[in-house]
Amino acid sequence: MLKRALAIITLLIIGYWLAQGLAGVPFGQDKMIVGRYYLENVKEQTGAVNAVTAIVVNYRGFDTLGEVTVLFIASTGVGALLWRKKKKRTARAEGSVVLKTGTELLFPFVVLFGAYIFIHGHLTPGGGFPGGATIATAFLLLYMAFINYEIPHRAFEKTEGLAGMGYVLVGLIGLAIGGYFLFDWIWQTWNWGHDNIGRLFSGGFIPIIYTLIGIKVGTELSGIIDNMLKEGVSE
Amino acid sequence: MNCITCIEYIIVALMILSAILAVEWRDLLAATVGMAAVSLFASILFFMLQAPDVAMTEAAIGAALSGAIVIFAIKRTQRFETEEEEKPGWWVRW
Amino acid sequence: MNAQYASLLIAVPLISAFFVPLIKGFGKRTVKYYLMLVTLVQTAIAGAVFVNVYRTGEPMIVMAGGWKPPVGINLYVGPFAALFVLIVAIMSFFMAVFSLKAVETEPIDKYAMLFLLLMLGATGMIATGDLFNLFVFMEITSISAYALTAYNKTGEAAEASLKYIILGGIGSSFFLIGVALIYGATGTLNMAHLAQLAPYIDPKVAQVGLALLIFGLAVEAELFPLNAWAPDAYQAAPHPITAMFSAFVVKAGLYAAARLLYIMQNASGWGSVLKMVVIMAALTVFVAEFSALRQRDVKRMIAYSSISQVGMIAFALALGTQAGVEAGVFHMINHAIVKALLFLAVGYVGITLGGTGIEKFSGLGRRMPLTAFSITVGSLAAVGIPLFNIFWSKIRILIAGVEAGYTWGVALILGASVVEAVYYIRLIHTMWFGEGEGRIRENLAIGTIALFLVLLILFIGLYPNYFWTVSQKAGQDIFNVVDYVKNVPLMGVGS
Amino acid sequence: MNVPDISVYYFGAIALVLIGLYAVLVKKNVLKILIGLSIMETGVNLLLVSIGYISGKSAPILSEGITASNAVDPIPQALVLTAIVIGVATTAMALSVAIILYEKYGTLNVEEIRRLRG
Repeated sequence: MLKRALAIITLLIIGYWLAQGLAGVPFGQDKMIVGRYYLENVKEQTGAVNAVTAIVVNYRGFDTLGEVTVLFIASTGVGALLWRKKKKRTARAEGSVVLKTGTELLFPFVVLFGAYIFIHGHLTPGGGFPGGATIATAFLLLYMAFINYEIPHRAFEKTEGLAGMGYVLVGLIGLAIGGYFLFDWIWQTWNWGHDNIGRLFSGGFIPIIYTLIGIKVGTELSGIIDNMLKEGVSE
Repeated sequence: MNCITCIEYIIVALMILSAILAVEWRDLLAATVGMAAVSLFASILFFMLQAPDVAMTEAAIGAALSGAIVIFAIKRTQRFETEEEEKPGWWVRW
Repeated sequence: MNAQYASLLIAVPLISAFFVPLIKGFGKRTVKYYLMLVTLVQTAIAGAVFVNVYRTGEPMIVMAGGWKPPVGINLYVGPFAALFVLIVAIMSFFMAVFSLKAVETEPIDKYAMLFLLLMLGATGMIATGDLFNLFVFMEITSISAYALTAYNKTGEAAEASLKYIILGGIGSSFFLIGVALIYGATGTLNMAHLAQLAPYIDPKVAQVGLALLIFGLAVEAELFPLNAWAPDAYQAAPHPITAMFSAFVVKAGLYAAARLLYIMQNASGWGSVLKMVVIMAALTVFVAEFSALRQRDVKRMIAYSSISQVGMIAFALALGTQAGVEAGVFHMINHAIVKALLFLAVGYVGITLGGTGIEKFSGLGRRMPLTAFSITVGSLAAVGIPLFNIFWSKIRILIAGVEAGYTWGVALILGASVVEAVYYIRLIHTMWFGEGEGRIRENLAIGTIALFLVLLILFIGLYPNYFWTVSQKAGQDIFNVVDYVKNVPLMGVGS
Repeated sequence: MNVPDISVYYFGAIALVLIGLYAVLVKKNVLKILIGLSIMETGVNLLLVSIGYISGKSAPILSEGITASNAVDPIPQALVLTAIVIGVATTAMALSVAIILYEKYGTLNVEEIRRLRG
């Protein structure tokens, strides 16, 4: 009990210290400097209506490349650590009839909804990451409903790699055409879609990149789920 | 104090309550549900803070998927915490 | 050379890592040779960047997406970054060659991807000029490091990795709180812009924020209260990965911490954070040396020695004087060379004789003369004997410490060096005068790398001036924030 | 000793960070520690978003009559998107390490693991 009390006292001290720091950053006040620039120029410079998406993919696209890499590392790492010579699923109970029929019916719609989320990332809230997660949820449903279901591993791994390469390639094309890595060549060099801001065919390379990210995130998260669910069997 | 403020207070209180329960429950499955609840309440707060993108991502990834993978891990290991002795901080010892 | 081409340093390893799933069908050896090829290409690019930066004297600023700095993210490849990116690439190449022999655990394709991404993360941490981008690259480095630590899939490896994950998770959360505070106080994330705005930050916010940032980086930089993961991880990781941890992953963390410290030097409350780092560093040196003394496993002993040297570097970097920073950078280079050599040789012994316990090293001088010779040179250099490279950097750190008024720290480091000498000489004695027979054929490629590193150690030991001028330039790059701000083409946002 | 004046969102965020840290410091079960880390990350994300909030302004989606002058700061939201994904990546990594630990030692209690290692 003594140790626990000690831990709580330490935590309270840390909390007090943090709160003192935070008191210098008042809540609800306008502190924007760079943020103001983004809000004022986002439509002309990127063609996206959703400023968050524009920042994630275009202005701070480098972060997102790193983020995609982090998820790639996680899926690779989980695959490396849970690697066994022979693996199989160990689920014993088949899903109920409701779950099975529901999954069969819903699966295409869930995937479609995920695709909708990432394709419209520059117009509505959402984007590649929630969209990809939705697609992974569809595969999760399949895993839960059917005992013997498995994703096509080789195809998924290759898709994952190709989508990642596609993202870097889009960046490298930007380096070749516009002179900067991850340069938005569709919007700024080719001037495509300038007259339909707020509709689907605008936003420069944002829809392309978000589609690649959505596919990549979907396959990666499904791969993680697959690795988590299967156990190694000794021969 | 208007209505919106009081909803904020209630949601923050619920969020902290589920965090405490998630930490204290011995049954890890229940603790995982508590963790997902923290994420869900946080996602409501994100929505109230005018961040719909973040709210969606947190609900899809933070609540649903990370909850799911924790449950898979529990399925492959054990469900209940064993009795513990008082020796904090295993990970700072050399 | 167009400055934007430095972005290839990030793009090439990334696209190569994504390419691995497509070639994994061709077998294990193909993947390993592919790994060598990619690291060689990376070395070539890094070499070109290095030559360009040192010939023109101008840093290369990569502007991602074509946006000028406070709006977009920039990479700042100045003298320091150019030098260390080159070191990262060369060491990765050596370790890729070493992996040919040292890593047999399946799945090799995943190993290759994680290896490349670890290299990428360290490169990015060194090159980036944006606070949040630094966080992203830190996570790339540390998550691939978690996976590689547990790669051998033994119980020890898993425990070490879990320790690392828990400490790293706490560290990254603290770092992010620090980012939130600093962003809330300034409204920008770009480092050069932060340096301009630093004097106007509320003193309490600056102090808490900076302390949190340093605390978060201390996990990667292996400073005292947060480095409990290091010895376990060093011991349990595959041998090439251990060498990479010691040679550049920890350096990337140290550099990031030093860069942030000096960026914020105009903020009030800066001095107290600096003192905190000096105390943490001194404790690191002290604790690590005394723990090394009672180790029976050579790899773990060298790991502790590496941690204590890292503490010395952190001490030098946090002195707050130009001499200190320059000496710290020089020590970073020397430490990278010496520890890469030691972990390479010890790892080679580990895979040939099946373990790294001290009893395996008995009579190594007769069994594997070349390896034993490399370990001897590395040990003597690590202790700081004159004529070897570390002597020069250590003595400069000590002088800088006395000048900055930290006599107690200098005394501590001197005492620690004596302890270090004791256990290294014990190791050398076991190797050359212990029992042990049976000559073993040594691998040519690994022998060549070891000999190259030995020659480099001796060369720096005899003619330190070439490398000293290079590290002086690199040190000024960290210390001289005014130039740093001037070099980054900030656009006037806000006012 | 003056009590710092902070809003309810900041309070909630700090409370989550501290509860998570408490779990990491005191609990023995590996999965419990990881749940604590995850709660901590949620707290940090909440803190970041609430720092970008500006009272009375709406979401930074510039359609339907919302202009640049009445939108909240978009940068912290973009950062949090990244941070959430990084958090789930760390969690997945940590869980697979925990599974290996359980396979090797048959327990998730860190003290027992230490004892078994000797």
